[in-house]
Parts: sequence; structure tokens; C-alpha cells
Amino acid sequence: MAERTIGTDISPPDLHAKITGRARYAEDFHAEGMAFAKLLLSPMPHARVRSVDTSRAEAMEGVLGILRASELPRPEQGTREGALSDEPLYEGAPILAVAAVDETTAAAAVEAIRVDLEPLPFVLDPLDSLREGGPNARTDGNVPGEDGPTSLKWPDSVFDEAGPDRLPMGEPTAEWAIGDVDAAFAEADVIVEETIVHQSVTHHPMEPRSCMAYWQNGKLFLHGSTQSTERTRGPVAAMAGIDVEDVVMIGEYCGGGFGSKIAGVPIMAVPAVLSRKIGRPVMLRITRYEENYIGRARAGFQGWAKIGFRSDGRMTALDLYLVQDSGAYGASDFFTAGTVATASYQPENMRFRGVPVYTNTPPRSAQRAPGGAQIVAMLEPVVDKAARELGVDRLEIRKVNAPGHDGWLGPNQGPFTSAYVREALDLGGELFEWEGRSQLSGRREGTRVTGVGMGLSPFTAGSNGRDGLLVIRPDGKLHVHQGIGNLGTHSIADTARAASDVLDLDWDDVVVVWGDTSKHLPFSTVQAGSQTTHAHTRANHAAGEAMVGLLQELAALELGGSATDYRVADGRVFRAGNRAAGLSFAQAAERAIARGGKFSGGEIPEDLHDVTKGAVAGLAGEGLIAAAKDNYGQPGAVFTWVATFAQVELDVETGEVEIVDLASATDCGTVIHPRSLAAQTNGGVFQGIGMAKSQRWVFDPQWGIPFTKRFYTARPPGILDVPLSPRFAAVNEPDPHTPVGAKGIGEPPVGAGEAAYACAVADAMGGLCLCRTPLTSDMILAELEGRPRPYGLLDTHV
Amino acid sequence: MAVIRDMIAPFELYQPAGVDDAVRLMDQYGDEGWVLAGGLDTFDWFKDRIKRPAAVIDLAAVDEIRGIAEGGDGGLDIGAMTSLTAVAEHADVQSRYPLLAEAAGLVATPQIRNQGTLGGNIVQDTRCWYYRSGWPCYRAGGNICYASTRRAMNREHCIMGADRCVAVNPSDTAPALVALDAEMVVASSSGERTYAAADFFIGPDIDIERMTVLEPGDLLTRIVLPAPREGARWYFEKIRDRKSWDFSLVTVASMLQVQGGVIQDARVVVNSIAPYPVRMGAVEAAIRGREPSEETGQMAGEIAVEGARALRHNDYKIALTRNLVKRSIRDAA
Amino acid sequence: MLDAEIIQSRRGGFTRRKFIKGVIAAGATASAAGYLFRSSGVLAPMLSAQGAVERLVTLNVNGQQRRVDVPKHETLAMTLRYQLGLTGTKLGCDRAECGACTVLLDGVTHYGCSILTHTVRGREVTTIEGLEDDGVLHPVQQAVIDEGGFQCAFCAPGFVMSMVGMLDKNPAPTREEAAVLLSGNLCRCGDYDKILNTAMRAAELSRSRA
Amino acid sequence: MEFLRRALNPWGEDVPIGVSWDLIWAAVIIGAVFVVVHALMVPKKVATGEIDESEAKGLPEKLQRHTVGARGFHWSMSATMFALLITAFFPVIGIQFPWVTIHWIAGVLLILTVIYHIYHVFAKQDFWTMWIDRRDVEEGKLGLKAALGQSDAERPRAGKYPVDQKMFHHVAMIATLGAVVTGILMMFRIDNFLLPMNTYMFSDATWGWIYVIHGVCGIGLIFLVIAHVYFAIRPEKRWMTWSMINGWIDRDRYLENHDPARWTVDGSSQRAEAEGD
Repeated sequence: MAERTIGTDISPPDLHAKITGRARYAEDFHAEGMAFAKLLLSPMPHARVRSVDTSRAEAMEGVLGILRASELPRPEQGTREGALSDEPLYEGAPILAVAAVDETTAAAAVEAIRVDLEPLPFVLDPLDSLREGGPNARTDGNVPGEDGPTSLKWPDSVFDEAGPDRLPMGEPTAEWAIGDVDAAFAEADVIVEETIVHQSVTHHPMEPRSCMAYWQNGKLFLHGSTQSTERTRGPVAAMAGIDVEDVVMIGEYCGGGFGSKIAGVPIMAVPAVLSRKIGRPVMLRITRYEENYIGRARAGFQGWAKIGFRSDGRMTALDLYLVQDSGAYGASDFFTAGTVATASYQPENMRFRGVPVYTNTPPRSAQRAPGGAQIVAMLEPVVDKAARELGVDRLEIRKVNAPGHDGWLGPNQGPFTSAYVREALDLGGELFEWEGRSQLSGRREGTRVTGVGMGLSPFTAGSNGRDGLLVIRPDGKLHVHQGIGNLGTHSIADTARAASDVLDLDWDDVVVVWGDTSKHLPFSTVQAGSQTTHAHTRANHAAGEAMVGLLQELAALELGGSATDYRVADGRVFRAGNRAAGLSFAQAAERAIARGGKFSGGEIPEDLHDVTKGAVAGLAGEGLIAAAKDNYGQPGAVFTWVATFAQVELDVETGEVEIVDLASATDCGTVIHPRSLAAQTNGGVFQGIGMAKSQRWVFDPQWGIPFTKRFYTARPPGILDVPLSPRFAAVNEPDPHTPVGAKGIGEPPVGAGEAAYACAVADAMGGLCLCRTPLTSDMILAELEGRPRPYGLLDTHV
Repeated sequence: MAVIRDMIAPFELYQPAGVDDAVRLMDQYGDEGWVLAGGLDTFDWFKDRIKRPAAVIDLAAVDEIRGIAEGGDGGLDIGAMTSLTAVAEHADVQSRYPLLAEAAGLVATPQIRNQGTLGGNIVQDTRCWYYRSGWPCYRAGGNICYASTRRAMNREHCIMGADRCVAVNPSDTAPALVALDAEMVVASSSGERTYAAADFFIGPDIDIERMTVLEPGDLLTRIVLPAPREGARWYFEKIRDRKSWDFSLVTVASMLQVQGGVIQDARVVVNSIAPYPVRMGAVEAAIRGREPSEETGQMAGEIAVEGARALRHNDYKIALTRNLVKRSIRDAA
Repeated sequence: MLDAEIIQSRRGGFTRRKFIKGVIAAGATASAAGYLFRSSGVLAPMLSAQGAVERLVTLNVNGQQRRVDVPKHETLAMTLRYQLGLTGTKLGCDRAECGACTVLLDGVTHYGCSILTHTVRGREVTTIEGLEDDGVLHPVQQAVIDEGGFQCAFCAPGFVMSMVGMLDKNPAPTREEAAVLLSGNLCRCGDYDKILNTAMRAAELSRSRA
Repeated sequence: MEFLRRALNPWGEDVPIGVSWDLIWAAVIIGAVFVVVHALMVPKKVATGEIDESEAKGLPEKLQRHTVGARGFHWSMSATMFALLITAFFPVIGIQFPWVTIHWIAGVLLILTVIYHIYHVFAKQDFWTMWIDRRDVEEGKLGLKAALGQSDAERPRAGKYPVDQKMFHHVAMIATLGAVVTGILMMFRIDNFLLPMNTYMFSDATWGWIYVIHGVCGIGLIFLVIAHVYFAIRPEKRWMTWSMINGWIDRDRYLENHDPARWTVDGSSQRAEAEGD
């Protein structure tokens, strides 16, 4: 028997290339005659292009072409954000692009272009936009409506009533309720109420979204940084105004995405269209400065929460109001936030209200647990406050409220596929030694005070219905074709294990094919929402089962007997009880090629996606080919929970916080790759800590221009800002509704880390909840020293 | 004009082999010339295309001002081109001037310390992000301080020493050198001049466009440390948002001479609260003759922040300065 | 030749020989052309002044003498990536803030993005491509394989170079010391725990090989 | 030579930020050239001593020309003006010291003296003595011709103030008021205890023009001060300079230079001084 690979550590197949410099990311591809493009960015937060004078640029030697917004297909769907715009909605929005023989010339040409801009009213704070007479971020409105943006204003009385430190709560654009919160509050034993604020922050993946494009025989070849390979073709085709079949997407490696490169990025349209226009390959190097603008950001919130509890800690009422800073083009984090809150606390009664407001700030998109991380980070300290008032242990209050397998999600109160949340809390509590450590709370040594805190963070972690595609080639190896991207989660390899385990095949005999759509890749998930592990262990499992069937059938045809007489293991299909009587995979591949038909891609299962059908057709005749759709079904929402525990020491003289210990536990179903799982969890936790502790966004209110454009001003956490030895454990109970049992892990650790940090800091401050991110040392010190707060309670981006 | 970043504008490059050649080239180019040492400050300006000198004078080959040597009178003589790593790890610096070793070792990151020079760290420009964005503020020759407006984002800015401009000095080694009573040796075509470290830095009231006395044509060549004082206790602490690659919010450097449990003499310097490292003369006078205790520290802290004025977002610096000065006396090792 | 290179990589699975060939070929064409600064009209007026540096320089990169025509304002990372085809050195920020471009100069870590190529004349430049010794991975590289290090790995070449520099300075670091020596590199995936495991493993491997 | 210093504001718009400092040297050079040319070209008008004795009848030996208040105003204005010019321009030309506080305090003092002066001329003095009327124009024309040697005609005698002095006054008044008004506005941009900081009171372009006007007026005052000092020390005008110190002129000077019909002096300087202000 081959060793089962699921549950073991492997060295990912791409690692060697990654550490020898051979792994080629988008900017590492150079083509003959390659031109360089540079972007002209809007200097104003909101403006209209009156006219553009490119004559001086065009007269420059070496300038090859200029691309304007009007030359790109108008995006009709989604956010309607184009790569270029004549009505820039944020400072740094690309207006046009110039291609030249080298970058120096392109830059000089951009500087020589005169753009006559009409400044338009701009707004940075959503609440300013909701006031009567307040500016709208877009000429067509400030909130999303049924048919595009519309204008929403609240009467002054709403603001007057709230005062400066409480969220004004006018008419929302989204609202739902479960039960009757008002009645529940009337009966609650403890009620806590807080103004809660979460900043927006740029994703800042290490690799900026550089891309290079060229055209060959009518096809667009695009080298870009994308989280999902196969699913990027469609958006790129739409951007370039061509058929999806004519897009070859090459993205073997993605230097980080975190939700900012889910299915390609709008800016890919620039080299794609510009290279066709000038008839040369075009490289668009995106700098960190540009990445700050066009690189996407998490949506921030200004909110209010009122929570009622019974004396045993059970949450009886949750009333939540969120105003979302949607940036220039919108995001749906706020809605997810309300849903995720139910997966933490299962409130007996709940009311959710929200307004997403456009602002003249960089575009938002999903960022690791969009909405989820924010709400967890904002609510967990408030729950702690209630626990203190109730005299209930903080771990206990989470266990009391956490969902079990009969738990429910969101306004529709649908089921989960599995929820080992209490198990995860217990496991984490044990790992962290919560009982003992929580006694350290408030201990003072010298100027340092200990704080202990925890955060529980749920998020969606799966989807279904994708396709798996496997080929056994005459080399005897199983080639697992993966349409998903390779953004470092090792899922290109880890989800392939579902197939190799079904085939009982040694991992060394598996070849993963990924990263280039010309290599015939099946229809996949977008690599987002932590779906991939779940969706593609299923799809590859389905394809593996199909492959087993084909091998058995082929063996029966070749060697006699019925298909059920044959077993598959160790790279052979053989008669049960007689290993010698069978075919090696290499032989099977050859026979399959000889026989053709369904064995080598000649007949294609009807239920496959067109993309997979095309891939199978492209591979036809190259080996034994099995493709299958994941039809396993999914009777509920797939969710993963992460609980993170932190012990911090707060220096009361400086406001500095050091995390002295950190432990996390998760319920993410079956563990596929322990080391990678721990790394992703810890990494997510660290990202969350970064958001809670140091990472920030700052704009000048007068000019609408951000200053946190560089790493040193944006302050993502470095290796010295996080604990050196975080600990981790997984419940490792399979999700019963998926064959491999695995759920995703990417998203929930972020909120867990953020909340654990925020709660631990609040604990060190004697339970004082500042209920905002980031919680920088200056804010902490001001609070400890009783000095005036240098910000308003509702201010974001300070 | 559109803003392009992260593309260095072309320039002529010189790599003189000695101070004399360098100074001659600096004279030749005047305002159009730019002296390149480690380059960590320089490349920011170049890549932002805010500074576009005609000629760059790269000091990489000027070996005569690199290295650490015994100075006269039992001190040390450090070439301005000595890397921060070399300063931080030098045995004599570590044993005799731990304050400086500590300060140099806390600059940015290992790579930056490997390349960045002591001289460069001392003469670096402020990190005020309004100024660094290329906005036409006072420091850039304009008529406004964007950072001191009512709604400005000035968490990192001045609480004292401001004059129109509220930018702070970002150097980690500067306060240490002021506390150590170092001397700065400056070469120019008209010869060599020497400044006490405290006089080397200037405020915007004197010249709003410069942070040091250096004018075009001047080159900081050496830093001379006097012999370490007997019975000296020292304290250095840099508060920053991230533990690597970050500038200080407030930094304190102090040297106390304690004999018989009583402070005989003291030098207390705080940086990143003013456009120059602030030597706390009143504090020094007040603590002389007292024990380095919590009470003395508390009093010193209060004196240190007398007259400090907060901007919209930096009130915390007053508390932080007070506390750090307190610690620097209470906890001096 | 470059199209061929792209196709090669698309077919996946570089062999070492193909790769080296690709690099050398890219270097050859590139130094003739100079990608980023192919020099249209913008650089034309920049004739060398008396006493200024010569553009044509010989660089010692990964033990090889490489003759290149380097514009005076070009940084080492750009020369490596665009003239010598050594794209293993990454540009994450181009501002000495993230460390993805970390290379060794005479064995000491530097940010390749923030030093002029002309400044490194006469110094030994080592990049990620220069670590393998006759097909054998450097202990640090082997340690990454052993520990399954890195996620997106865009930061990996820089971290690996920093670890190499670290071992030279401190062959037996504690986890804390390693963290300090690696604190000039940023990993946005937050894989610091695994990176430190790798660093400790690398120190171990390096000591056992020595 | 550029006249304006310009810059791109944070939104990339080209705005003025001030007057070119090169103009300082222009003002100094023009002033110097004016002085030299004037000194060489215009012959010193030596007092003839010829006066109409009939006019002298009944006039005291010393006639009051400037009240104590007027002199006080003049000298405090000149002190503040020098303080302002020195604090404004020395740092620009490289003599550096903390100048801003001195500058705005001097400015405030200047404003006070100007307010006093305005009050004084309206309330106590004859406003019209400084008014340029038709006879002044005639006087000016003839004077100019005489100066240029185009006419042998005697320049007619002036009223209390000769026309060139009146013209100087008006130009200086415009420059000073320009500097004062813009200076008051500029105080909203610096930290002072009199006016609250309001950096964004105007658009940046408007602010730029305010700085330009302030600079133009300031630099104009450099020239005016040079010219003024020059005339004050010219031998044939020294009697006037003395009168700004001691307040009186002697009768002969009065009759020689002033038309009694246009400037009626009644009473003696002693009486005026006794009255005080």
C-alpha cells in the first residue's frame, strides 16, 4: 500500500524553484522587443478629465503608444471599475498609460503629458457623505442602489442625536432581523454598548500586480500575478474585449494576494490592450507606490453594537449597525460581517443594519475574511466586557454561545456542514493553558502589565461543484491538472493528494500541472473565500474515483474479468488478491491511448463545465484521462473556526505592547498538510495582529491624499513584531459531508489574531475596550495617562 | 504634471577617491550636486523624483573617512562613511560607548545598517510625510506647513522647537552623539571646521530648509568621541511602532555621572520631538546633586516637557517624553 | 530566443541546463539592449563628463565576471534582473523596506534595490542563483526544503540571502538572534514561524557540513 | 530672471508661492544705480540764501515742520521697517537667525504706528498737506525739467511737502499697506498668540498671490528705503532730515523752499511744542 499522503507533511513541488530563483513571477518574464508601460495617476481624489495634451509625449523619441480609458471595453458588470478612468475617484487612480521602448522614456513621457483636471468634491469619511449637503464620492451617488449608485442623506437630527462619539444611525440600505431584539434587551441581565471602529488597510502582497502581455496568432498571452489561474481568463477576456478561448493566462506563481488578485486584476487590461495596439509585448511594472493605490484594500467600518446577555453568558440580543467605507467602487464586507457574527455567537435575537458608503479612497476588495475579520476584531472585546460584568470566564462565554453541529448561519439561519467549535475552544484553551494564564491578567512587573485575551473567528471555508482532471501518462505518473492558482497555500499540491490517495499512489508518482491555461486546466473555484481546499479535494477525489473506475474497466477489457475484480494501488491496477495480474499505470496509459474513446478523452462526461471539456479535448490521446465533476452535494454552509489566545505585556510608561505568547486552535475538518496548515493559521493570525497593532491608513483630510503608501508608513508587521514561537493545534475531525473531510483555513485566523490581541490589550488595561483598530501605542498611552484622545471615537485612518 | 515614482532620474556620477576630490566636485556642482553615502535617504528622494541632481558624488571609494580609530585624549575617531553595523559591532564602541552602539544597532534593519553610514544617519533629512511627498511646504521652499494645520495628520511631529515647520529629526544616532558630547568634523573647500554635536543640528527658526549646519559644499567627514567619562551610566530607548524598519516616535539618550549615589553631571537628550535632538539643559541642572531615583526621574520628566505643545495628533509625545526622561534617570545602567 | 524561453517555462519543469542557458542568453541580449534603460532620447544628452564613471563595467556576479553597460542611475537589482537575467532577486518595494531584493556584497547582506550598480564594482555580488554549488543546494536552501518553508515565496530569495548572511555572522544563532538578523525582510504571508524554523535548521545543516 | 517662485500644489496644480528672491538683488541694484545716477546727474542745489524779506515778516526764526507725534511716528516706523526688512531679507541672503517672531512682532508694531499715523493725519493734521493737487503736478513737471537741464525755469516753491516727497510717501504708503495687509493675513499661517492658525483660509493659489504681494511690497520697500536714506543724507536736503529730528526748520529754509501761500505756518515752533500732541 502506498502511504496515505493526506495528513502528512510534504515538500511542495514548486519549492525548489522558489528558493533557487527559478520560480518566475510575472515581472520575471521578458519578451523580445518588449516595451514598458507607465501609468499616469490622478493627483486629485476626485476629478474629471477635461482634456489631455499628449503632443509633447508623442513627440518624444521612443514613445510607442498611449492608451486612454476610452480605448478599453467598458466594464458593465460588478463594480464597473475600469483599469483607466477619465473620472478618477481616488488619488492615484490610473488615468492613462504610455508605452515606450524603455521605462525611463515612458516615465519621462508621462511627465510630459498635460492633463487638465476639473477638481470635483471629494469625501474620505462615510459619515461626512451621509450628511445633508455632504459630498458624494461619485457623481452618481454615495451608496449602491438597485441600478448603480444612488444618493443617501440622513437628516441633521440623526447626527445631532448621536453626538460626536456615537454612531449616527439613519436609514440603512440593508437590514435584517431574527426574533425581537428590543424585547430581548428588556429581559437581558447585562447590556453592553460600544462605538466600534475598524480601519481600511491595503493588502500589500509582496508581489505587486505587475503584468506582461503579448499577442501571438490572435491569442493574448498574459503573464500576471493572480490567485486563480483558469478563472482569470474570463475577466481578462472581458477587459480586452476578446473571446475567453483567445486568452492564455500564465501565472505559475503568485506573490501573495490575500483577496486582492482573486481572478486577475483590472490593471491587466493595460498591457493586454496596449500590446495589441502597438504590436509589441508590453511590460507594466507596478511599483509599491502604485500597488498602494490600485492594490485593493479591506473595507473599514464605523459601527455600533449593543449586546444583551443572560446571567449565564448566553447572548440573547445583538444589535449591530455598520457604516462601511466602501472606497471608490464598493465592497460587501459589511453584509458578511453580520452573517459571520451569527457564526460566533448564535444570538437568540439579532438585528443587523448597514450602509456601505462610497469614498474617494482606493478600491476595496475581499481581504482575508472580508467583513469577518473586522467584526470579530470589533465585537470580541465587547463580549469580554460583558463577561467581566457577568463574572463569566471569557473562554466560557464563547463556549456558551458557540454553535454546535445544529448551529445556524446568518439571516436565513441555514445549517453548517460541521462545527467542532467548542472542541476547538477547548483544544486552544488547553494548548494555551488558559485557566492558569488568565489568572495572570493584570499582573504588574516593573512598568509592564500582563494582559490575556482570546478571539474566536469563523469564516466560510468551502464550496462545491468544481471539476477535477487527471491524466495518467505513459511515463506512469499521475498528472493532476489544477486550474486553481498557486498563491503559496500549497493547495496546488495539497488538493492533488485527494486524487493520489484515492488511487493509493505514492506521492512521488504524482505530477501537478498548474499555472498556465495552455496546459489544459479544468474549471476551478476562484481561489478565494478559503474554498480551494474543500472544493478541490472534492473535485480531485471525484476525478480520482472516476480514474479508478476507468482503470478497472480498462484492466477488465485488457485482462479479462469484470471491472469490480480489479483494485488500484501503488501505481498499478490489478486483480484482487493477485498483484502480478494487472497493468502498471504506464501500461494503462498506453492501452488507453490505443483504445481511445472514453479512456483518453474521446468521450467527455456531460456534466463537466465547458472549460473542463475544452481541457479534456485538448489532452485527448495523451494518456488515460479522467475528468469528473464534484457531485457530492453540500447540505449546509462550510465554515472553519479559529480560536487564538494571546498573552501580552503592556508597558504603562510607553504604551508599547509585546506579545509574549500566542496559541491557536482550529476546526477546519481533516488536516491535509499539518505544517502548511499551521503556517497559514499563524500567518493569518500575524496579519490580524498587524492590523490590530501597527498597520494603518492615513489620509490628509484637506487634500484627500494618503500617506501610508510605503511599507514603513503602512507598517505591516515584521518578524520582530510577532511572537517567535506561536503554537498551533487542530481538532482534525473530518467534515462529514465531504469525502476528504477538509475545510479551508485561509480566512478565519486573521480575525482571531486581531481579536486575541485587542482583547489581551484591553485586559492589560483593566478591561478598558478601545474597540478600534489599529490600537497603536500612542492611543494606549493617551488612555493610560488620561490625556485627551488625539482622535474622535468615530475617526478612522488616524 | 503627473507624478511618477520609483524611477530614478538620470544623473552624472562621480566616485572620487578622497575627501579633497569630493569637496572639489561638490563645489563645482553646488546646488546641482548630491553627495551619496549609504544612499538609504538619497534613493528615496531620487526614486520619488523630487530631487534630481545633475551630478551625484558617490563617496563609496573615499576610504579615508571609513573606519574607527583611536582618537586623541582617549576618545574614538569615527569616519563618517563607517557603516552603522561597523559602529554597532565595534568592540571599543560597545565597551566604551554602549550608548552609541545601542543607537546604531537600532537603526532600521540589518541590511540598512550594513550599507547605511554613521554620517548619513546623522545628516539624514526629516521624514515628515508632507515634506517627503514633495509638497511645497516651508522646508521645500514654499509658504506653508501642511503638517501643522488643524486637521493635519501629525502624530509623528514636533512638540517643541517648531517654527512654522513641525518636522522632527529622525536620527537614532544623533541624540546618542549629543549625549556623548561628540564633535562633528566638517570639510569644505575652505578647510575643516568642527562643531559640538549639539550645535551641528539646527532648527527651522534658523534655516527651515536644512536640519544641520551643512551647506552645499560641506562634507561631514568624521565624528570624534571624547574619552568616556568615569562612572558614567547610560540609557538609550527608542520607541517605535514596529521593532524593525521604523523611525522613532520618541528617543531618549542620557549619560549620567554618578558618584556616591549622587548625580554629579548629566546629559539628557531627546530626539524626534523637535526638529533637532533636544538637549534637556533644565533637566540636567535640576538633577545634579540628586539620587538617580524614581522621584528625581519624575521631576526630570516634568521639567523635560515644560512648555511642550501638542499638535492635533501628538499629545502622547508629551507623556512619552516625560516618561522616557524619567526612565532614563531612574533606570540608567 | 526570448519567446523560446517563455515557451520553455510554460512547459514547466526547468532542467538546470536549460535554465542556465536561458539566463546567459538573456544576459547576452539584454546587455546589448538594456531593458529598462534602452536609452531612447532621454539618456542621450547624458554624455560622460570628465572624471565621471565609465558606463561599461565588469561586475563579479556569482563568481563570474560579467561585462555590462550600466547607466549611472541604475540600481543593482535592476542590473541583475534586466541586464543579467538574474530575476531571482525580487523587487517587492524597490525602497529598501521589504528585503525581497537582498543580495550579498562580499558576503554581507544589502538591499539590491538601493545601491547603485556602479557602487558595487570590485565587490563580489552573490544572488540567489549563485548559492547552489555544482547542483548541491546551499544549506539554507536545503533547510527550506526540509522545513517546507515559505508560502507565496516572493520574499523567499531575499530571506534565503539574509539567512546566508546571518550564518556567516552567527553560525549558531538563537531564535531571537535569528529574528533580529532577519528583521530586514518582510513576509506578508506572515510565515515567520516557519522561516525561523528554517533558519535554525539551516544553522544546523551548515554546522554539520562544515 | 523669474519674477515668481512657483510650485506644484499637492494636486499637481501650478501655483505661485512667492516672489523670486532674485528681485531682492534687483531692488538693491536698482536702488544703487538710482543713487549713483542721481548723485552724478542731478546737481546739488545749493541754498542761494536769496529770500524775499517781505515774506519773512512776522515769522519766527524757527518754524515747526513736524509735531512730536509725527516725528515719533516716523522714527518708530523706520525702526520697525528696518527690523522688518532685516528679518525678512537677511536670512534669505544667508545671514541666518531666528527671524520669524521678531518679524511679526515688528510687523504688529508697524501696524500700530500706521494706525496711529492714520488717526493722526485725519484727526490732528491736515490730511490735504500730502494730497497731490494740480500745482504739485506743475511743480513736478518743472522740477523734472530743471533736473534734466531742459529748463532754466526755477522750480516753483512747494507746499508743506514737495511733490517728490509726496510721491514717495504715496508709493511707500502703498507698499507698506500692501505688506501690512498681506502680513496680517500671513499671520494666520504661523503660530502666534494674536490670530488663530487657519492655514487653509484661502485657496493655495490665493495664498500664493498674497505671498507674492507681500514679497513685492517688501522688495519695493528695499528700493524705497535706499532712495529715502539717500535723499535724507544729501546735503541740500539735510535740513529736512534735521526737521524730522528736532521738528523745526529755520525761516530762511522755509521761505526758500516753501510757498507760504501753500503752506501757512502760524506760530512758533516753541508754541507748537508746548502744546504737544
